[in-house]
Amino acid sequence: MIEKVLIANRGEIALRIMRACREMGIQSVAVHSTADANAMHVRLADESVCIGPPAAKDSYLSTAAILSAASITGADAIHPGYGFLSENADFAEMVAEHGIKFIGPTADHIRLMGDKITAKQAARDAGIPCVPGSDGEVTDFEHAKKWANEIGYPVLIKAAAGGGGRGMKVAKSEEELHDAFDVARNEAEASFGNRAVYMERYLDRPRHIEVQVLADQEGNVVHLGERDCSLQRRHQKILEESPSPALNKDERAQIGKTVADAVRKLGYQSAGTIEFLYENGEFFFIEMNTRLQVEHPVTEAVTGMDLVREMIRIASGHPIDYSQDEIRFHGHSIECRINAEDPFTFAPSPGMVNEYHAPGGLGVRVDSGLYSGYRVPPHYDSMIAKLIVHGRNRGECLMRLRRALTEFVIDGIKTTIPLHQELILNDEFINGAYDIHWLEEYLKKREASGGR
Amino acid sequence: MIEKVLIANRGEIALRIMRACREMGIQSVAVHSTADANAMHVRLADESVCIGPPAAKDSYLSTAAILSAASITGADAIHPGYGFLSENADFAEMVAEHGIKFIGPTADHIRLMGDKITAKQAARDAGIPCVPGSDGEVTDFEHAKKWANEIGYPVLIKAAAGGGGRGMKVAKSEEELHDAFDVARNEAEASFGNRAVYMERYLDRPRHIEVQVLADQEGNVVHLGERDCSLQRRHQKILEESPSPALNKDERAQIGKTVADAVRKLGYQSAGTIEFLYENGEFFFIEMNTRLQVEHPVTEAVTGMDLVREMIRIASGHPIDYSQDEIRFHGHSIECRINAEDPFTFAPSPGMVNEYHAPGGLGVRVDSGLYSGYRVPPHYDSMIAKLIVHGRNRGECLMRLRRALTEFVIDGIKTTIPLHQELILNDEFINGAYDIHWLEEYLKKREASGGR
Amino acid sequence: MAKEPKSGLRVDEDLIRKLAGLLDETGLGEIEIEEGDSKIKVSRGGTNVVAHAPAPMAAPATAAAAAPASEDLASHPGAVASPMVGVCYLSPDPKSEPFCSEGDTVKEGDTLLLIEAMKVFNPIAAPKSGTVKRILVSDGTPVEFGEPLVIIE
Amino acid sequence: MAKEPKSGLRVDEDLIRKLAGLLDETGLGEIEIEEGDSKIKVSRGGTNVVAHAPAPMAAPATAAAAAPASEDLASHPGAVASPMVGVCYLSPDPKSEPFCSEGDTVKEGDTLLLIEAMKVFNPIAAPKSGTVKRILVSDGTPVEFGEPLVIIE
Repeated sequence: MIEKVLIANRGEIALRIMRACREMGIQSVAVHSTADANAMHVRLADESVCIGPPAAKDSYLSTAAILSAASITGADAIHPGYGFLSENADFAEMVAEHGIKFIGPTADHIRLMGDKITAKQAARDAGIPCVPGSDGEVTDFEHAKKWANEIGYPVLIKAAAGGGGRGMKVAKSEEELHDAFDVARNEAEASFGNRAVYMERYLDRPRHIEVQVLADQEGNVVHLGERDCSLQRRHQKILEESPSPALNKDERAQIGKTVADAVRKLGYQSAGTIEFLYENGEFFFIEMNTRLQVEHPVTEAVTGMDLVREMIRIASGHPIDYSQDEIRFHGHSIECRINAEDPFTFAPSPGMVNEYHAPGGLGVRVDSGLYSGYRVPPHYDSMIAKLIVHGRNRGECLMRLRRALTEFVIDGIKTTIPLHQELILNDEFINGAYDIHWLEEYLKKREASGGR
Repeated sequence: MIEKVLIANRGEIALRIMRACREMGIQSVAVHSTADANAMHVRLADESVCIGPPAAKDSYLSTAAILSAASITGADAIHPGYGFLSENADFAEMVAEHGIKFIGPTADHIRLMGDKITAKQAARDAGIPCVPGSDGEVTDFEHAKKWANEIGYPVLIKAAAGGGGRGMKVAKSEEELHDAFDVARNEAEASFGNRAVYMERYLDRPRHIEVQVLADQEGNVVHLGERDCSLQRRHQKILEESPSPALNKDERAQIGKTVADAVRKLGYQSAGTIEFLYENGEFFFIEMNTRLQVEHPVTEAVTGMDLVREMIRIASGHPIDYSQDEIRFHGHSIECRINAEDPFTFAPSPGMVNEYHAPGGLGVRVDSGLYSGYRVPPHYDSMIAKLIVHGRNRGECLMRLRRALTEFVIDGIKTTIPLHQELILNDEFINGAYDIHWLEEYLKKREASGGR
Repeated sequence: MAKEPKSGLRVDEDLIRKLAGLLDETGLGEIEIEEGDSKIKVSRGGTNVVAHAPAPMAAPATAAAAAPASEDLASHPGAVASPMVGVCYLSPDPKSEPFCSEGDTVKEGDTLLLIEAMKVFNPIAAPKSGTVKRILVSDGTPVEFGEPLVIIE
Repeated sequence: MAKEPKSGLRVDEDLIRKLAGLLDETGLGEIEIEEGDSKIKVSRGGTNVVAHAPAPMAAPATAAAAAPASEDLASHPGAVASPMVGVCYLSPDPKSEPFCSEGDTVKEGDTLLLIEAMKVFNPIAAPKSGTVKRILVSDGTPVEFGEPLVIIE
């Protein structure tokens, strides 16, 4: 069994992991930069080691410093959290080479899923649905028609040499295909000097839905349902919920099974997430995250599982001793990411937290390293707290979230709490009628109307 | 439906009720004494009314002031919380007479259960097990023998005129009965000038186990399992858990059914609790609490129910629309009452809370009206916070509790946090091997050994 | 409402606010500026020290009844505070004249107004003789405990 | 109760109230204004003001390595701080003499000790010439980033 875990991260996730260690009777070692000497995870850990100056590359990203810290403290395992070194295959390999357990998947799986091309191939081979497309260049209209029928409309015609949206055309039906194909090829030639185009299904307004799995070293795999993370701004998730308002029970069970089977086929171990775009009842693979995710608490809320504990158990070699049937989903959960940012311009707002008061009561969880008098350093990610709310159904969850956001005090810096307070009063959000473009459009409209 | 609830209470329970109201979209009115003008429930309520000076009899116990406040704010319901007017049948009656809904049982049921004699009779008639005893005076040894066999050993022989433990004798077997009976009668005569004695079953080391029920206006009753509240000091509960470490699933279902059936027979409505002494597999009625209890959150944690919401729904006339079978029990929950007291002398410690930081993370709930800079007034009950922890089993729950207590900061006043930190490291507590005498003996031993 | 204070001192409120902002921004504990005869000093009282204002406060938790302006008057030495929660009436019945009006002279014990609570009309008597400077409540308004009703000087 | 004070001092209550309001508003601990002969200072002194010390802190979260006494020495002007996490060695190998001892004179660039990190032994050079006043670490002890190793004066 693992006896001492070095937590190679900072902020709320370091605290999250430390809490799981403490609850398992495992010693924890916090590593920190000089900027984080007063951080909560450092204060609460059993031991702490300063590993470098504020710049992440010299501290939280320094494999040498972290491995040295593990060595001098005698840690027998490292949990990488998310971000930083969590999906660095070389780091995972070095950790293993030092005889230390990496609390995550093998370096090979991290590497496989870290490369877009190999990841997609591996996912497809394992039975994960991907965006259908032409296998390579489409050279004439007859082939284009054939491919389009196979792929299904609407189709996107993309310049093989293109990027950034240029040379892309959408055809919604066979009538539109001819013109779209010609225009795309001409634009491709004009823009890139190369007529080559390929085709794939066009997703107009997809949702971002991801499936959480746990896999042990013996090939037991369970899925823990899905999370809907469609509320994004510049590809950053802002608010996540589970279950997705868009899926029913059968769809959930089906995509869950597909993913669990694929993960078993891949021989993957630890916690992992397969991200999909979802539109009109179909799922399309985006990528696999081979680590714990920021939004894991919504899954914990609806399943009652402790994902960090499970990761540690799996890394210790314990098998998953519960079946898929024993995992029950209860109620609804939403997480709000609270960033030290202006809630509408998103300008960073580090600095002194004069007053911190977290909401409490039934169904409310707060994961945060903040405390009154803490100074949010300017060197790192702006996420400073996560508010996770659980209710017996989505309506109750929304009402509870509204109540909890009212009680949350983070004084001295700007935070995104006002954004969340606004979002949860929005009818479209309340109805669950949103997709990955919704939030940016909402913010644009908001700005255009002079901040409502 | 109820639209505006006046909360006739203060402190954490006022905040608890206010949160439920807010989550149901119901307006809340806080009433407060001048000493509580800055209390959290006053700050967060939709409206607030100062109803009197600090002394509870002129504010929180003033029926006139509270009814006037309800009248001027147009509240259509009153939630009494616990303590204060919550079990005052006259108040419940007056509320009803003013055309305001009392969120609780009828005045008749409060009255019935508020009197020890009528309560016991009603409970017995409804099928609730009571401590077996002689029906009245036992006049000679032959009758004593007959009664003892019927009651079951050990038996307690009590002076009918007695009290405070004088004139009480225990007989563990028929051999001991003769002498004990004589001595008790002689002592009774000497002490009270009256030889009359009666007999009942003697409970040596019982646990305090109570069963929570919900009953609607249509006669639907469900039980929500039990709470073990054996950790008491001077009849004040200190820590409560659900389920009880002493009961198995069948015992739980059986006493639950007995209680639910009885409550149905009584025609009771709202939330209620039947308290028992429990020894050697048998339950013995103590009393029925016709109100929400301090320790209700442990039941909420294991059932996923919101008891305050249910009380409000029932008072609104909504039926209970779930069956007993649909109530599932998940994991284990423990509540620690945190009082503004010296943790070992229990001397009150009101005053300024310089710094308040509640624990967070998975499975942790805090109900408290504290905040940094709040001054705990000296006029009221010393309970200032409740820490409620949930885990998938008792072991996980204990570890989580230990972790959470480490994180809890209430600086400036003394609190009972250190007592809880000590208790949860005690082997007997960890093994669940405690009864209603255990805590006082523990504290006595602790004191004798000079505070460990 | 920035009236000139009675003393010779001028308080530049904006300057104080600006300096307070600078303290926040810079993390300083104290700023002191002296120029000729003028001097101003603001301080947080300590580096890591803050005043506890912003505990959770949902809506501006105004009392149901209390008029905002009357808040400051509660501490007025001539204020007559409501001894109970209720609804206040300025005359014995709708057709009668009010018990008193601003400017009236009253004797200790004179009824100033009524407060109805639980269907009972409670006369509120003048605690001292004097002139009714202000009547702070209007007919039929709800009042809470301690709320100033009338000022007698 | 606004009695005239016995001394010659006039108390401008409104000004004090205004400044008190400003204290609240701005979260300041103290405001002092001086102009000519007049001076006024208001302060919260303590009631609503606390230092932020007691955020959660489980065990005394000492670094695994740092000797408690050395904490204060980190800011010593002659302190040579560890540029990395690792294990410190005072001599090139167990049989050799230490690189330096307290009282030795060293030249800028002289090796003071080694820090082993990731199986690599990194020589730590004297940043300036001077006398080795103190060696704060012992052979084989772990050190963290920024920990003072040696004091050269």
